[in-house]
Amino acid sequence: MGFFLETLFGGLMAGMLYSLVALGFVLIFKASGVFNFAQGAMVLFAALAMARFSQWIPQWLGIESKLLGNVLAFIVAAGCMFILAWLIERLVLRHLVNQEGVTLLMATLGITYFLDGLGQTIFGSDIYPIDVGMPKDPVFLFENVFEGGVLVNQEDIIAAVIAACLVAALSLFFQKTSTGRALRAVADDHQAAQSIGIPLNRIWVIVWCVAGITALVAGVIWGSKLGVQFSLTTVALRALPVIILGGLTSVPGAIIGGLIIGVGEKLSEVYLGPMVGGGIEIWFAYVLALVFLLFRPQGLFGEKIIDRV
Amino acid sequence: QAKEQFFPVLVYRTGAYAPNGVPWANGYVDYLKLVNARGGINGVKLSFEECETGYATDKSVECYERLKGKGATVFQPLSTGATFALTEKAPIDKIPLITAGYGRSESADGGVFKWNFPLAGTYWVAADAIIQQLGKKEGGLSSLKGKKIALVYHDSPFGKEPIPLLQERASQLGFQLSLLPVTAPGVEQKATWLQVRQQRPDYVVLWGWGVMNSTALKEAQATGYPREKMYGVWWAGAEPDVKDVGQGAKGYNAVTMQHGTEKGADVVKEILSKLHDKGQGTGPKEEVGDVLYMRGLMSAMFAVEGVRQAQEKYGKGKVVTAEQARWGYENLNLTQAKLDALGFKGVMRPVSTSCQDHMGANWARVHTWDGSKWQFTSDWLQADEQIIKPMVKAAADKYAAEKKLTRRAASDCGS
Amino acid sequence: MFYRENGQFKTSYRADQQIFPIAQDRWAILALIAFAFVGVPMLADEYLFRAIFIPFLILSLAALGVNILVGYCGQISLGSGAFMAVGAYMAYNTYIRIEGMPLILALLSGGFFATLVGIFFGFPSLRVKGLYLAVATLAAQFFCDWAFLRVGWFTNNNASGSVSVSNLQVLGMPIETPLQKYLFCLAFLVVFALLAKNLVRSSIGREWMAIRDMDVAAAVIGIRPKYAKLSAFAVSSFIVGVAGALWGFVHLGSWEPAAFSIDRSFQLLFMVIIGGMGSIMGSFFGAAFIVLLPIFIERISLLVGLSTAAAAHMTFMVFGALIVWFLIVEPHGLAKLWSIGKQKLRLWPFPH
Amino acid sequence: MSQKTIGDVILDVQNISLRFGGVKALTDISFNVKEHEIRAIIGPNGAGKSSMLNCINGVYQPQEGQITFRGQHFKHMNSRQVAEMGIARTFQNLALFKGMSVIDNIMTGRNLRMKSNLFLQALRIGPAQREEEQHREFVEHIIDFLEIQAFRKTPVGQLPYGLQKRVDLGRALAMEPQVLLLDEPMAGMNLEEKQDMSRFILDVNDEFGTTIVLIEHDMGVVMDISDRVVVLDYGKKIGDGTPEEVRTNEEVISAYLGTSH
Amino acid sequence: MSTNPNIVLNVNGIEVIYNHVILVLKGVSLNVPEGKIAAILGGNGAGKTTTLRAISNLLKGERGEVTKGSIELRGERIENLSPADLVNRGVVQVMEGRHCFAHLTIEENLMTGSYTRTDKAEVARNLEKVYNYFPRLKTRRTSQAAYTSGGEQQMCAIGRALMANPSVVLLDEPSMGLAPQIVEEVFEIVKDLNTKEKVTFLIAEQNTNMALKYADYGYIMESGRIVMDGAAGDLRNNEDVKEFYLGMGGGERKSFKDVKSYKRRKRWLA
Ligand SMILES: Nc1ncnc2c1ncn2[C@@H]1O[C@H](COP(=O)(O)OP(=O)(O)OP(=O)(O)O)[C@@H](O)[C@H]1O
Ligand SMILES: Nc1ncnc2c1ncn2[C@@H]1O[C@H](COP(=O)(O)OP(=O)(O)OP(=O)(O)O)[C@@H](O)[C@H]1O
Ligand SMILES: CC(C)C[C@H](N)C(=O)O
Ligand SMILES: [Mg+2]
Ligand SMILES: [Mg+2]
Repeated sequence: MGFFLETLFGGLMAGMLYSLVALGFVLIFKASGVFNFAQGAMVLFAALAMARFSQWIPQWLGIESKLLGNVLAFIVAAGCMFILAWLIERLVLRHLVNQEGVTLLMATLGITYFLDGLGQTIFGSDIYPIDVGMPKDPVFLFENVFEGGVLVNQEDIIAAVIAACLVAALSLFFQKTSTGRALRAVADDHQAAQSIGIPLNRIWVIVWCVAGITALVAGVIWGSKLGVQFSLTTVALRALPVIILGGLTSVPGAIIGGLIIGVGEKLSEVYLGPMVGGGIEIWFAYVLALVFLLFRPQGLFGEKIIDRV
Repeated sequence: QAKEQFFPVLVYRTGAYAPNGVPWANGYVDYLKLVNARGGINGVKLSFEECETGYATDKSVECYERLKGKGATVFQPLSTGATFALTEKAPIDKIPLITAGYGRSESADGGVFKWNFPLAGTYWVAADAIIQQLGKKEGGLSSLKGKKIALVYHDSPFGKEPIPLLQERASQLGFQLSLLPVTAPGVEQKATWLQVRQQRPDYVVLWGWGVMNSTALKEAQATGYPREKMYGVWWAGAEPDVKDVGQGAKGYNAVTMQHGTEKGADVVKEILSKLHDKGQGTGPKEEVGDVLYMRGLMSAMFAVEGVRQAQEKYGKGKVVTAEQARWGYENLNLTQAKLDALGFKGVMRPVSTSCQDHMGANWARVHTWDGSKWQFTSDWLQADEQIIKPMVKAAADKYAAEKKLTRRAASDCGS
Repeated sequence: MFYRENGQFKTSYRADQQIFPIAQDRWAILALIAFAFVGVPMLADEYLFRAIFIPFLILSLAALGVNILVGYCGQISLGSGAFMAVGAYMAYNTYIRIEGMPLILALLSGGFFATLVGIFFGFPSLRVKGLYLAVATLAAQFFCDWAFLRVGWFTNNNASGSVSVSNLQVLGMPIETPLQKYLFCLAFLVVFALLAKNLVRSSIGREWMAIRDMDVAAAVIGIRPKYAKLSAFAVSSFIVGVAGALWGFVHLGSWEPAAFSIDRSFQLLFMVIIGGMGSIMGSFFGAAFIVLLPIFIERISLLVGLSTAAAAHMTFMVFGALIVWFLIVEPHGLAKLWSIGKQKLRLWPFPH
Repeated sequence: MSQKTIGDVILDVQNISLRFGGVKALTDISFNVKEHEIRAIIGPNGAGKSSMLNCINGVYQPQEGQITFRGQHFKHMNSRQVAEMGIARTFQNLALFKGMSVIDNIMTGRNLRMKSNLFLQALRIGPAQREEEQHREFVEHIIDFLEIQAFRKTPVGQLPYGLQKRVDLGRALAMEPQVLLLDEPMAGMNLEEKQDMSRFILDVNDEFGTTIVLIEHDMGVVMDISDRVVVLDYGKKIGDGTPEEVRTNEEVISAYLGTSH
Repeated sequence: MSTNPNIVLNVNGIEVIYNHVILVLKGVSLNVPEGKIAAILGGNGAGKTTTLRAISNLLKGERGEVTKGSIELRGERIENLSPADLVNRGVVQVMEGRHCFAHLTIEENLMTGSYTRTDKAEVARNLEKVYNYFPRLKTRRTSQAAYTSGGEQQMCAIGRALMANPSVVLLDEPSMGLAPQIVEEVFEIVKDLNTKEKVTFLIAEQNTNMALKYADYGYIMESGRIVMDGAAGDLRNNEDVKEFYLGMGGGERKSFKDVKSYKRRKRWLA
């Protein structure tokens, strides 16, 4: 029982971490109809910027305080993401107004390659630490109830709290502001949105910038967990079943999806895995998402897919 | 034709495995440079060219084809996947492959794998060395009986390679082996470590590469599994695997391919003075002598010494062909004296190959991360030939049967 | 001035329904095929064959298959890698388990099993659409990756989970040298391209496209979505499976599941998009773009004296930028760009 | 004008009700269509006209009621069945296959009649080739009929709106239907084009004896060419009869026609 | 016309090419005076929509570009402004084929129309106004636009444009798919806005009858060229226009049933 709880909890926490990456996808998809293949590359790029600047800035400025160094690095990295968003709008999106989803998807693939090259050129391709003082050692709960207690990870809890805050803020943004409504309009129909005066250019810079900052947050958390290096881009693959299960257009869906996938895959690996030789969690996540989709083809919270004649 | 002996260098300096690929490549290239600085192989200068594979098999094949055309002496793909693919091509092209410390374990059998040279150790050697070390810890191999050992491995041919040996050992010694695969690249291991926590194995053997290693250590820390009880393969025992974990990895052990971090070795000093001090070195000076750097260095040394050996037969001071070089690798005889002269004193033990034995050595040591550097913590360990030899032979025979190959005749060995 | 269809009057519908209704095109294509069979072997060296042409041909074939599913039928698939793997592993098993199995039959049987798997994973497409469908095909991808590593039978119980084949021959002729391999793959590609082209311009092809463009309307005119989608999955995975078998047998010789990983699936999808969805020709353009261009850029970067790592990074950046640039020039892919080019040529020298 | 003979009831809609959540799109609608007639459905926007066609077509499944076609009763229809029985349809919002050329779009209308299997098609030998040619010939007639020869090979997405409507009609005609459902075929056309379109419809009706169900907002057209008219308002039927009867029906005037008509 | 000093919109000899190869407008010139209603008439494919798109700068998304000529708004060249800039200058287009935001509700659709307006009270007033014009929309305010009928979507598209408080409206086929009553209402609304709020209109319309009844000036377009223009009243009395656009050639209106053969349209250009 203690172990079951532990697995459950571990799954929930892992799920929260996926959600963090998933959020970036959802944001861009919801607000512009673009499936952003570059999300993983953005997470890496942001994390690299953070990791490197937190090392460089104290060197350049001779700052002693780790906190200050980290804060400055975060600001500079956020700045990078903003510039990136701006450039992407200028050089890519603006020229692809009103094109189909796949075309835009492909463009983001181009961006992925570019970022991968650029990131490694500027920041190097070694493995770099991000140290924002996350506690690494485990704590044990209910030690008196279960033998060995239930292990939880403080780092995960912090990450989960941050993810939850982000989601709350973003949901409010989408539901309550007129910009949020405009973003959804853009996703539906670029041209019509333009025709009533929604400035696509500005909107896209905003969205990509917000997505960039989400990527940065995800990058910092994942980076402090794993170390910053190229493989960070693959966490995007882990986020895929999450967004699909939750619904491509739903911010809360990203969280719920994350939790379901996280719990599902951990339980399956731990309880079913040994029977078939293990290593099943990754495909199990997809199968799980698929099962949900068979009941709700648009994901749990996604907007209904409209086909009308 | 060529005046220079050409060495192709397949490297990965970008992508997911770059942190591990770069130091190896630096060591490899630095050694070739060093040989030139020393005057070449009996006066024959070396030339080399890198090709970026990104640790991808198809890129490796492309690089192989590209550099092959330039008169390659020997290839070292530094990837098990690429080794598999190139193993099929090398015999046709008549180019030897050195896979020092990786590749198919059965390719140690030169009777079947004429062109493969897993010099100085295969994965079965590594696995056996680890078991022996565990035995020592427990006070004798027989005390392993009833113990639980978990293998946390990269879910790929590389990771699966040690399983047959470990199973063999498990049935022989009576320990319980549990297999925990980690899907590549290995950034998500929570479930794996929850299982470790549940099973509470006495030891964890870590068979990873790249980000999987540091992630495993971090998860071990997060689930409170003692790092002292973890033993990695030699691709999981270098600086990039632990430095980012720092204190969290303290106590973690890894088997080594003989050498560890060798900042004090003669050859390292020589490289620093002859290359890096003159600004001709490859990569950062501080990393010279690191584990993977040394691995690259050693691999390059093998490549060069085989050619030197071949020159003995085919003409000193001449450029040898790949086919001739193969003979050199098959007849390597790196005695301790020779190694010391090359600057590898204290770094490794003799290696000598033969027609049957393409591995040439089966020694290993264990080193342990003390939070800031690797330190040897074991004596020399020798893999048990009694166990490995028959396994190699059986596996090689199976391969030959599948491929409808016949074992090389004794006469073939001389040539 | 020379590229005109004026004056070429079609006197029958058959004439108008030819693959290349314009005579110049027909000649150009015939010349190209002749060149591929005769000219290239005289000019190319081993490197070109083994590192460039053979992978290019096989991946073109795979892209062709993916194009049928994604480009023609509009079902986004990220499982092509898995279908390739099924093709390769099942061809391997038929090849080694059945004594005296002819090579070509073994390869086709790989395609056949890929078809079965393809249809199975195609079932969700009856309910799930668009990007959401990608999850079903991804499930196929990861499941197959896993199964080929885990189930010993597929690899003939090889401990490491990798398999290899050798001594290939067709009707007593060995497929050993690069040239033989090249011609072998080329023959496969030409035949499959022709068959595929026939399919897409027949009623079944129109059904696929109808489903892609507007499935409700398609249903109303009597097209059965189930049949159309599953047949697209079947045909597509057959071709992709054969390509996978060729990739394993002819190109690699020995492989592990990583040779058909998710990256391969993405790569194929991207070939189709950049080449041109719903265009047979586009599959070739796409494969050329994605296979050849990076190698080309890398070699140029090396030539200008960049270090290996810098050259690799530069390759990434230039390649990424080129993708974006081409999309901006023509969002519908290289094939469209090509046809617009031809249209301009037709108008030349009098614009409009 | 040839004297046309209106036959028996071919399509009978009985007590159809259709709801979407709270929205009652159709409430208890009954009407019938006789063989060879031109039957118009009119009504204000959102009255449920298109929904009615969608029910007949099997796109929507009404909660209540049944539809009888040639004596067969259906609780709800399945699109494929409907097509096989010979009911074709055009769409209000253009549901063409955008990526395909005009020819291919119209050829899809023939698909139901194409019999050769996948292998024959792949090889394109004998029967498959012949079949393709025969149907192509038929389609070329339709293309001539609709005067869109010049656009044969243009992707329909690039055609102006009015021509797309014609292609839509062409696709439906290619099915050689017994009953043709037209949803606002003349929206977005100018007078001259409407005259042409009316002519097409009358010709189809005359020459092939096709029964036509027509939704249209242009009262000139409806009153001139239809034999009988159903009027819907807010999902309810408020009138049914000859154009003359409908035109003078008070309820219809106030709900739909307005005073100036 | 050129004598009128208050030209809001001046299109001068524009040429438009789609996809780099398809030449659609071959030198179109027209101008719209302040506070008037101008109509562009013409058959399918004449280029009406293209002209409007060129003015409102929505061509780019269709891969079209203006290759020659100039477009001026109150004397300012606007070819390089973004559609959003134009909306800020008061120019709004109602696109052909509705283009409602499918996933947004009717009310949300309308509200996005006021994206450029900041005054909340004004927005609320506009919303009320639109609902007054189209009561049908009010009853459907909470349904997703995709699930409303064709006519409802058309009303929504028009209403959405009005939410921006425009001074120039480009209307592309406003009557399409609307019930006759509503068509009339729409034109009444146009007239209303025109007289009361001095909104200038440029309307592309197939319903020639209606258009000429409400417009001040008309352009007739054919194959990418303007072939005839004149005051609405003059056009109404022109014999060709009567015959081909109003269906009253030779006096009486002809029944649709009696059109014997397809018309061979008289081409103004050979
Ligand atoms: N996106 C496009 N790509 C290529 N050609 C186009 C495109 N849009 C329009 N055209 C072409 O431009 C010409 C004019 O089209 P336009 O839509 O302007 O006509 P229209 O007068 O608005 O017709 P309708 O009354 O049918 O709406 C047509 O021949 C059409 O084929
Ligand atoms: N799939 C659906 N989901 C929800 N509501 C729907 C759906 N389809 C139609 N409706 C509603 O049903 C009513 C009738 O719609 P329908 O399209 O049949 O009207 P119509 O008579 O064709 O009008 P128009 O002349 O404007 O095209 C409308 O209010 C519409 O919003
Ligand atoms: C460096 C390596 C050869 C180790 C690697 N994991 C492999 O076997 O592919
Ligand atoms: Mg309708
Ligand atoms: Mg138009």
